[in-house]
Amino acid sequence: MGELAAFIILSCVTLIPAVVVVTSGNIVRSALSLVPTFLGVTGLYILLHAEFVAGIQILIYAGAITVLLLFVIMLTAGGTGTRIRQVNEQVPLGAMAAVWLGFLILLVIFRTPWQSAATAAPQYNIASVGTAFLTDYVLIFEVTSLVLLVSLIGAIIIARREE
Amino acid sequence: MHVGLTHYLAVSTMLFCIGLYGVLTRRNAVAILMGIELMLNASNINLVAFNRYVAPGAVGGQTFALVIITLAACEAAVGLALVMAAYRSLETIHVDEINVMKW
Amino acid sequence: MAWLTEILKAVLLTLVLFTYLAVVTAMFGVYLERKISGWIQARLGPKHVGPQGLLQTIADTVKLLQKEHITPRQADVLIFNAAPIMVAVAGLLDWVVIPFGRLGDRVLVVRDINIGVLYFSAMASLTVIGILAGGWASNNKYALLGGLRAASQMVSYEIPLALGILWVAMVAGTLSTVGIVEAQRGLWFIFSVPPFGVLAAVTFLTAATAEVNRVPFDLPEAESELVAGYFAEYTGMRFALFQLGEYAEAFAMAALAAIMFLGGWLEPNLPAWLWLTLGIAGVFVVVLLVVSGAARELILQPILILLALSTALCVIMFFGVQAGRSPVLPSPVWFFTKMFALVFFLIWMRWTYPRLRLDQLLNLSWKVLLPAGLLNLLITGFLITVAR
Amino acid sequence: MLPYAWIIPVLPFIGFWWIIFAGRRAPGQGAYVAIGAMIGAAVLSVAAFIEVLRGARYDTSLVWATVLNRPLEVGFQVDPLTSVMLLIVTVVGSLIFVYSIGYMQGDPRYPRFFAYMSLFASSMLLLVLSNNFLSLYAGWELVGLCSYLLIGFWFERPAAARASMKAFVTTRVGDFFMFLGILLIFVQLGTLNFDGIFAGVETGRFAGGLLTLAAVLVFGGAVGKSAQVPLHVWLPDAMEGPTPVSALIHAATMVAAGVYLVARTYPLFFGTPGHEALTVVAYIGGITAIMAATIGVVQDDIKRVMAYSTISQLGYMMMGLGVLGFTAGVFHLMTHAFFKALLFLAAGSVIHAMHTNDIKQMGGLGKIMPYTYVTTVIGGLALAGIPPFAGFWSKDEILLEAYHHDQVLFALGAAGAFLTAFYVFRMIIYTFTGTLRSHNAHPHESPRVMTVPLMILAFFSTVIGLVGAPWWDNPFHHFVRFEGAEGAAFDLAFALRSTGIAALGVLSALVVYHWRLVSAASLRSAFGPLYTAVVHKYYWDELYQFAVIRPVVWAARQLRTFDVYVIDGVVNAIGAGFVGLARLYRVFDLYVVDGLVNVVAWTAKTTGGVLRYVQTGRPQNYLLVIALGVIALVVVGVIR
Repeated sequence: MGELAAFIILSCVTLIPAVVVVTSGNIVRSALSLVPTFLGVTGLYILLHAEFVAGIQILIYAGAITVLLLFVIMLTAGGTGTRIRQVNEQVPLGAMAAVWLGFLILLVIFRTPWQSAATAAPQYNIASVGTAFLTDYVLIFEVTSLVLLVSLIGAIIIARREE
Repeated sequence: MHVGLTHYLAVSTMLFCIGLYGVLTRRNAVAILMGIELMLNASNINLVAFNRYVAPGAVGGQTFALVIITLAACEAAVGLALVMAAYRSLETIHVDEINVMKW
Repeated sequence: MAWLTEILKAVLLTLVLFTYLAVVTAMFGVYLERKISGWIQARLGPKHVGPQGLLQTIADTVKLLQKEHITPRQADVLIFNAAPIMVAVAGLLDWVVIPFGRLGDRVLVVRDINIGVLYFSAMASLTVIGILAGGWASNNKYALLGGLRAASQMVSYEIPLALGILWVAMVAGTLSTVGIVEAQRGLWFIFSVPPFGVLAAVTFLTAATAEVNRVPFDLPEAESELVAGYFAEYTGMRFALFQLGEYAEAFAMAALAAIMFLGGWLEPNLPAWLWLTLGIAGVFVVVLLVVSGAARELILQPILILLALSTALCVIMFFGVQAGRSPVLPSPVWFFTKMFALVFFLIWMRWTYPRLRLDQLLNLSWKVLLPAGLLNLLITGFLITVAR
Repeated sequence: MLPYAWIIPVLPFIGFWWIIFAGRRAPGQGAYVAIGAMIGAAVLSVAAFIEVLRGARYDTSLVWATVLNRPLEVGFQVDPLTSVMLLIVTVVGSLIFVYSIGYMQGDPRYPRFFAYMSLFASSMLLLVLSNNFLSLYAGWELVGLCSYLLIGFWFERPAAARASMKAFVTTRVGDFFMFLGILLIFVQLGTLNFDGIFAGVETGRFAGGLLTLAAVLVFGGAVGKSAQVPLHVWLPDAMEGPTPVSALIHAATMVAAGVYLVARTYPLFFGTPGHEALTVVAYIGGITAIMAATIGVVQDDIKRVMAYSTISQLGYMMMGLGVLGFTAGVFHLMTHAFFKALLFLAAGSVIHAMHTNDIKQMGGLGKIMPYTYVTTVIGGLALAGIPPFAGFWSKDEILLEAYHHDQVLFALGAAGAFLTAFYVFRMIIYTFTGTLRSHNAHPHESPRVMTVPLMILAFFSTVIGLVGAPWWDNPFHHFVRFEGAEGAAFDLAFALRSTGIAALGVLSALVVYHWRLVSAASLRSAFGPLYTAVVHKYYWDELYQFAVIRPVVWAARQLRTFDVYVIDGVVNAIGAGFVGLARLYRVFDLYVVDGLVNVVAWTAKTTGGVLRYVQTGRPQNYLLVIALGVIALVVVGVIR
């Protein structure tokens, strides 16, 4: 019961600001509306007992990416871009596509019989995640770190004002 | 009734579609990035939810969620760097005005 | 109805925390700040409102509460109003994982979640959003500059901060704050794996100081350059909320430092003779000061007071250890002692050092703290693995 | 070096192009180039002359084109006549070029002057060298062009412009006849090479009236060029050109080209039955000589005096040729070239000093410009025919030939000789003796660069006649000769008589104008009607005005009206018709052709517009398509 309430609240906290994000005419507002969305997602993770992912989610998304977005918005003209038209001409088509896709996927989801395993909430601890990273998924881990490095260097090279 | 897998899937679907809508309709490149972030979050919810309900024992889902978060960070960094570069050279970050390559 | 009790508990604890924050950290913190700055600058500081000006901050708060809320023209009102709340709430949420001590067998902590320190740094990183939003929404170039500075500074200093936390987590083998404290029963982490403990502590403290925008890293609110930076346009209670969030953040950092490196609420288990020697030395110095009449020197009074306090502490400890009871004092005392010592240290730094330039700031973060922290991690991890 | 004689005309030709393109940047603003080329040509000519003296001859041709499957040849030859002409042209030309440096000093078109002069020299040399009518005609027309350009050199003066046009048109009339003659010869003999023609004439393939006609037609060209009656009117006006031009072209060389032509084609005339063509030549010459002399007596313009004297001298040459005195004519041509050039240059020097042409305003210049005075007197004596100066030998010979051939012509010649001596000394006395009559003139001796050529020419005018003197067995006669037309032997008594005639002329001039024993006015009244006729140049210009120009203008007017109303009418009618057609076609064009084109374009446009959506450069469109595709896939999946 309480779980359901929390789930509903968190879903609203997630989805309503998300709508604001994609519809607001003020780019800064939509960027700031990302924060509650991410926090709501974090809450969902916590409901799913994935605390570590939740922490990382806040740290990376709310703490880093949002700040980065705001930063770029303010460094570019978007910082004052409240007057500019923010949507292009394919709004109706896009809306239709999104709605239909959502509808169909939901249809598929609800028609699919999920064999859901043990409902007993498992206790994940960070150690197991780390172990998984360094044993089963070590390759993925390494590749990801490599990608991270590459993107770091690339971002610096691209954004750097060449004299 | 208690919360099941489908609930999470539904939420993630909606989030995904919202993000898709944003990606399809926004002119501002940064806004498009936001939409992409939303979609990635939706996928993360899926992963973690599947991990929780389908394979409670393993942590593969969370692992992949973490990997995706990392990649999202990379994507944001590179994308925003590109946006900055484009803005510096074209004075705009609206993707429908960045059309130098069309003619 | 378990979830109902949960919610009630949450509300209650929030109230408690908030009052604690408002009264202790903000008000007392401001009072301390002004007093100590006064002493350092050979002034008296607040003196008239209440005994030794203790009620000064309350009076200020009342004044702030009465003040009008000015919203600049063409400011984004919603964001403008939301920003201080975000900052304050972030500062408030930091305290969720801070254990104050233990009574009997239960720890005085709001929640002991298994990702405590991670959660802490995540919450700390939330503050920057509020600051950036406020700086932008003020529609004021100084505020915007302050916000941008704050953003860059915080984003770049989160990494050394996280490195310091990681070091502790690695040594302790857990992320939960309670676990960390428990892991220091034998030896405080600042002394473990010498000298890397000290190095980690220094890294963490520096990063923390930068994270809470205090001197020498207070570029975002540099009064002389940006007339108070991102909250230049805020008045009244919103201004107070910013201050509150800032002080809460600062105190939380001090508290976390105390927990991670100084053993939190644990009391130092030193032999009695050492306590005695320390106490005698303290008494000797105090007597010397009084006899030499230097006590009348204004500048020496804080030192005198501190000496007296610590001497008293030592004496109490001596008798307690003699009496053979352990712990001698309730653990919160120790926690607050350590925390306020660190707070004093922060304030002391603030009124001692000049401000850095922005490039120096970023260089320090990326070229000194980051490599230092990484090496620290590597070597320490190697040593631990070898020792095992 | 005779095979290389073609270099002689080429040198001044190169000089011409060099000056035209380099302009004032050429050495000496073009003067040195022209003089260098000319002197080079002179040296080559001397060499050629010497070789010819040694008895060498040269003649070559190459096929230039084939007309009516008859080869049309061009080429050059070197024989005594040619070499003499080369010598005259190059030597006199060089001297005049040098003189021009001083005379044309400071002229705005200084380089162009030398360019034209070089072109003239080269074309004159081409004329002289050519061994056939074709290239000769080319050179002929080229010298005509140069004379036109140089007479109108100061085209700012309307008089000069008009004079140049007059000269060109008048000579063109003669050239027209000449061209007809050449065509006739070509049709008859199928060749234009002189040798071929002469052979044809000797073998009699070409004889009778047609031959006479051809000869007379060719002589028409000579009449035009050499200003013989009735086409002499252009030469006096040609004096509007710069004096060196008058000296070179209108005294020494070009006008002599007519005489040269007759001499060159002498067999043509000689072969005519009873030499009738030569008779025509002789009479034309005689009439020209006496008439020009009479006009010369009353002229006050110093250069016009010279011009008429030139005309009359040319008449003498023609007469000499006509009376079978081939050598005499050519001899007089040579001597005349020298002393007439001398006189012209002297006159130019006087004009240079006085800035006027009117001898009535001059006087007493003898003391001021002694070199000019002395040289002029020498030239005058040569012209008058006083031994031992050049003119005496040649003119005496002509008179002798005339005496032996036809008494009438001799009478004309004798009178002409008397008048020549009279008017030349009248001019000299007016110019150089007495006192200066003009008050606003400040005369001065001309610079060395002008006086030195004068002295050289004076020297030549003194001694050149001796090559035709009876001593040393009369070398010139053995050099330039024509079988069948050998000159009569020298006759001392006759020589004394002709000298007497000349001396009488000089004496009477002194009597009338120097000692003033008889006043000019009384003479005028004595010859009343004749005087008026003479003053009006026998009304030649008026005659042409009435007989040619007026009718031509009238005809032109009529033709213009015809043109305007008939031809233009027709043209406009045709134009209107076509405009109408075009209107019709325009409709077709507009609705059919353009229609098709537009249809094609429209199709391309619409298809392009449709296909454009396949590749808008916008990622979001692509993403939308992807999303729709996913939807489609999901639909398919759901349905199945």
